[in-house]
Amino acid sequence: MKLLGSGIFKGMAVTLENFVRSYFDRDRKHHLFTKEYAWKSDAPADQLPARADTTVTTRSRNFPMLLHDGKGSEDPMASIRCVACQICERECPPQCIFIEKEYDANGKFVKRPVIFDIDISVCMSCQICVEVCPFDAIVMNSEFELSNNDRFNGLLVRRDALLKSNDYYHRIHPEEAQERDDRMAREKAEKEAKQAAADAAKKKAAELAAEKAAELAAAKPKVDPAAPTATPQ
Amino acid sequence: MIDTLIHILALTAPVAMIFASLFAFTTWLERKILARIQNRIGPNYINIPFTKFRKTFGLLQPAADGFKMLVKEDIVPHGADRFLHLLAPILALVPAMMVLCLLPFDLPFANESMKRIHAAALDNAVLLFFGITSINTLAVFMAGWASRNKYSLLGGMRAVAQMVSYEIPLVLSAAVVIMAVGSLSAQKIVAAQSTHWFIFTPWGLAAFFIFFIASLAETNRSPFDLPEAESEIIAGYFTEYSGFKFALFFLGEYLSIFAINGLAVTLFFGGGNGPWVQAHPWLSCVWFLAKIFGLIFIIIWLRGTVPRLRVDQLMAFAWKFLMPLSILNLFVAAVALKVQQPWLTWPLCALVLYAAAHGLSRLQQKNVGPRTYQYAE
Amino acid sequence: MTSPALHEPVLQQFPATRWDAAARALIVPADIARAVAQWLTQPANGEFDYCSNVTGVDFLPKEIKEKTKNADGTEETLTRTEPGSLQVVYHLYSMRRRTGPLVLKQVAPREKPVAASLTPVWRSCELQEREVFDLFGVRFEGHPDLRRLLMWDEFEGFPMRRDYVEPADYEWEPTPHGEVLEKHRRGKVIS
Amino acid sequence: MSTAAPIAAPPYKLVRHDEAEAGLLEVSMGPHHPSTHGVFRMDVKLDGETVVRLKPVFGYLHRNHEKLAEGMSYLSSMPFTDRLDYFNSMANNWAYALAAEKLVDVPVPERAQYLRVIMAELTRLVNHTSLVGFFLNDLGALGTPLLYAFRERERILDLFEQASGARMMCNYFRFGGLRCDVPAGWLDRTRALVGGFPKFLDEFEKLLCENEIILARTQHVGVLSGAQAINAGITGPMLRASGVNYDLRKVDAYGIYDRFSFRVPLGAAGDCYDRFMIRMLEMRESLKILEQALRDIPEGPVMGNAPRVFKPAAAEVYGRVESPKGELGFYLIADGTTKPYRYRVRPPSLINLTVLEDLCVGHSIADAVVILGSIDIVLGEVDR
Amino acid sequence: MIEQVAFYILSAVAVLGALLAVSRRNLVHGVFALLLFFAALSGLFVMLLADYVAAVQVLVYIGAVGILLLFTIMLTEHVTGDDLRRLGVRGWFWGLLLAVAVPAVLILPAVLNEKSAKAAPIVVAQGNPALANNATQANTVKALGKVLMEKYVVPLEVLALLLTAALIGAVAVAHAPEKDASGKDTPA
Repeated sequence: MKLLGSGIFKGMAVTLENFVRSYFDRDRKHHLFTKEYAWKSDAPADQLPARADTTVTTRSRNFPMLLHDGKGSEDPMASIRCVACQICERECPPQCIFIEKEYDANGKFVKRPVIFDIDISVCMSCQICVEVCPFDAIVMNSEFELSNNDRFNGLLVRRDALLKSNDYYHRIHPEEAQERDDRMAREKAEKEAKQAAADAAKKKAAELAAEKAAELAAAKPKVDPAAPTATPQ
Repeated sequence: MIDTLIHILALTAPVAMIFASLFAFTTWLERKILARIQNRIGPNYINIPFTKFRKTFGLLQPAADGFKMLVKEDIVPHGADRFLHLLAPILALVPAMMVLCLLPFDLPFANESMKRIHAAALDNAVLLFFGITSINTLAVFMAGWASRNKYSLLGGMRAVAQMVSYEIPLVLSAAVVIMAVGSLSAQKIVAAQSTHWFIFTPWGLAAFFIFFIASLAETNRSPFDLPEAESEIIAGYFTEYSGFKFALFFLGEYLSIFAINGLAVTLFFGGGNGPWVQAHPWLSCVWFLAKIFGLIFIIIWLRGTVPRLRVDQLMAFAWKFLMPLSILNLFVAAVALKVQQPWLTWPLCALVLYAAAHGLSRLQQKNVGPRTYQYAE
Repeated sequence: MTSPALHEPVLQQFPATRWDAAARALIVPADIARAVAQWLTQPANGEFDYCSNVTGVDFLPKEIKEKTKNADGTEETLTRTEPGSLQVVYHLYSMRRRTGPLVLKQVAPREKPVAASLTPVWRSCELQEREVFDLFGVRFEGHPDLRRLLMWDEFEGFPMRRDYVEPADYEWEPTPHGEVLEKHRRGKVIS
Repeated sequence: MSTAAPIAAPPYKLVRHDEAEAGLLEVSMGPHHPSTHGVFRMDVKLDGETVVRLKPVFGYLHRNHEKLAEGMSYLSSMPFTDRLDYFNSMANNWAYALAAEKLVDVPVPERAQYLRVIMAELTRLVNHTSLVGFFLNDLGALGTPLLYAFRERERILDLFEQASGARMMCNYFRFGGLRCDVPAGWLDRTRALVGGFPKFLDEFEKLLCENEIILARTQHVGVLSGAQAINAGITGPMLRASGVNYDLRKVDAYGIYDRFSFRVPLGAAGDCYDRFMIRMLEMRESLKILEQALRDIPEGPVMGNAPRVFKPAAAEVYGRVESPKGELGFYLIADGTTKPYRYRVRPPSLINLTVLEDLCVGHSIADAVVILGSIDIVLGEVDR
Repeated sequence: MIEQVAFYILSAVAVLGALLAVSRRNLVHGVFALLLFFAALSGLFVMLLADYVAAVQVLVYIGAVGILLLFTIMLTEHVTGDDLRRLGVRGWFWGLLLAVAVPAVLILPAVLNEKSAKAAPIVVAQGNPALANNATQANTVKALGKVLMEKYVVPLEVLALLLTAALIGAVAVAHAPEKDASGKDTPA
């Protein structure tokens, strides 16, 4: 003989409990859950908005950015990592990247992009370009206040706007940046090691050849008449 | 003659102003309470132009909404019946305003002649109250018909059917109190409740229960907000209204909520009397409003919890549950008033009413109940 | 994938069907397709009560160059064009016996493609066959309500065919992306 | 399990659609209707309030995802799978990765298998909580259950963001493993969430499951029999609500689902209430799987040694996964190049809509909205 | 003085409402004009200090009868009246005759009988205090209740029956004839 309407009263008890406890949930963990908007004006310049823990985490990706290794002061183009190999342009699913190579005075390809545009009205921040880039030149930024009122040119981000310094990358995605730098350092070390090994091998081969040549030169005056039959080892 | 006119004006103008400003406050209250029920904050930011000042606890939100409604374009659909489309919101608002003056809401600064006029007006207040609120049904139908839109026609027909069928339990449950007091005048009803309020008698409690549910249906609130069921027929009868006509509909709805809850307070919660009222009579105003806001909190609380009924269930609930219960309550109250020993009548009434309520609800939903589920590995 | 036992009984019962080993699918001619389907749903032979997936596949006509050694020993390349085809692929499962997919294929010519609709046997094919008709143009005989599913009814052409050319009035907005797209178009074929 | 009745006559009656309809009210619950869960239109013919005929209209969100995929490499169409059923991007990724891994058998490391199960079950929680919230919203409970559900969903989306970088469009699975490992402390946060979830489910059930109005509105509405469901290709919770025991996690036991012990709830009546309750009970089962997975997840690499350029040999493959909405299948035909020759997605939401008209005819328009809500469609997957 | 002005306004509104109710082609407009007439009538009752009857007039006529009229209109088919042909003007002679006869029957006795013609308006005009105080507010309801329940019980019940019969008849006449499967009109 269940009391009439007891289901509704039980439901109302739940909502009343939520209503009352929302006034006592100081650290807003459960009963008052809204995270207030992290106003950019509150955050210090060139820094993630102050309340980074709420809206933007250390791995959140919004739109791509190009990296350069230079310090803040000098011309970023000097140390840009991108070599305009156009792999990311081909692999980008929504086809929103456009690159034009830079050629110096007499037409030789300088390993740098003259134009590197990303149309952020088309880009869906899917991060495929970061994966396929062999030179770690492009990574994901987590800047989210990008809206502007010019639909045509405002949303086409040019190369200079995309360029960011590596230590800005360390600031927004610390462990990812660290991991990437370690990997690059490791690869460079391996390459040098390989290079060194190759130099050593070449040097050794050169010495060997020089030695053999010297030996050959020394042996030749003795058996001059029988020389034609000797075949070089 | 002229001074009576002035006195009438002095009586009605403050009531209208108080309740109109309370309307703004209630919209804010409703959004804040609903927000807190749903674990969120509710309106709290209003960017006041030219100042950096932002956090205002949302108190300016009703002002912002009102301004937005004023500025918004007022679209009338092509084939709509222009005159009726304009008349409907006015007809929704005017009865609600008129009815507010019938509440026994004695203003502190009233002098003798104003009190006499107020008493005269309140003579058969309850009957006038129901007479005038029935015009609201007309306005809803006019809105539904005039906007020449399938959804609003559906909403209009639903609203008319609902209001007509819930008026009967409303009137019958009020009749119980009128029978107990023996007069239609709000003044006498409030006076009769000076010692104990009617809510504390079993038949009074049952009458209040029926009155409250029927008043929810009358003002299209919470479980009965079928005419404006946004998930089925978008916004029901006021789909095609925008701009200030839409705001008028909302003002009309909130004022009718104040009015019908004001009547509930006079009938069951003893109008203006409460502790310390003899000491300073101006407190009766405060008590009256406090009780109304108590009921409004319950309405908002219900709105945040309970889903909506279907049209046929709504009709079945009115005709097969509320009306028989209110007629039975009439008889039980008559018996209880005849036999004066409270210790005998109260348990008996409570038992009879509860048994009838449970029987009727069992009768309606035979094979509906929570189920158990079996699992497969 | 298809356990070998599933398709053997069908081959014996319906000699007209043949087994395409490469794609591990059963090629069924259109005229007996519904009979095969009805037969397959019987509890005695496999009880495939659930048709999970209906797909259209478009194969363009291919030129195959074959090096044939004719009589006097000289090499001679013979170019034979294999006719293209529109295939409708059905993946059948049995929910009661939980047995794996049996893949049924109806091969139809590219010019006037016609296939037998299996909706009267499995209702799940209804919307999917409408989609194959909409995007590939295969007419299904016996389908209760053959209309375009995704495109609007006045749309001409069948977008998923490999030789489909976008109409000129394909409305795109002249966003900067538009310029980017145009430059790409000049440079390389996007297709 | 209800025995599938031998299907002699066609299991549904051929309805001629042009019988005399003079007095009927033709309403188009059009693409901008608040309760169609996206751009989905229903041409409804009403006799008073009861539905006489209901024709769904699709195609408003059709982007021809399959033609796009034929023009791009295998990896490039992975982010587009997030946008199929945008509530469960992880489940879509897994279905595509599973199918692609059948083309080129790449061994998936243990830790990646465990993380895949964890992500899939978290997505199932997200989908079922959101569905119950939207379902109650259609019934008219103004947002309260929806916002309680969204509170839990927010926590899970934060976990996704910390792991994959994006809340909804995760693009986290790769052929042969996952793109990157979860950050430190992520597993403890997940254990905390899974620990706190039953308390939320109890509160939800206390709020909803005995509510008389919900019982009256959803029981015996839109009844679907087991045989009709199987024949119409219905899969997922909607099928199990009609009493058919068919859950791909048990049938195919893909990934490492065979290592976890969990049960499959089955409904009896197959009406809207059963579909709603089955999803509530499935959430509890997912919690069990999550506890076991979080308990014994090993350390180790997350990405197998997949080839740098994914270029499978010519083959035909059909991989399917138990996504929260039903059987999500990928049919891939590879022709030896880096681009798939044919890329087909089996959309569970679209096929579950086959029976929409059969369920709605005879009910009122308010019930049609409730039935559509109980079927749980997402238009990204319906229109592809 | 105020009573006279109010009386003229109210009666003007009543006449306007009645005229509109008759002349409008759109049935819905007609019903709403009728309701305006009822409202003006209830205003006149208030003028006569019969506030109970005024309240009942609003409640019953506008609240219930008006709505029922609208319901019955909803069941008829040609409502907006813009597709109706002009209803022939053949019967104008009998219409004119009736229009003259009915007011004559109503007004003539009052005009011929001098005494009562003079007395009635004055009583209303002066707002006779005698009438005001002896009919104290409280017992108009009680008096009406007693009279209704004792003297006039039978006519009350008969009237109720008549009203329901009228409504059912209206629905039966206006209901669209059922169309059978082949589309022919079957007799309703």
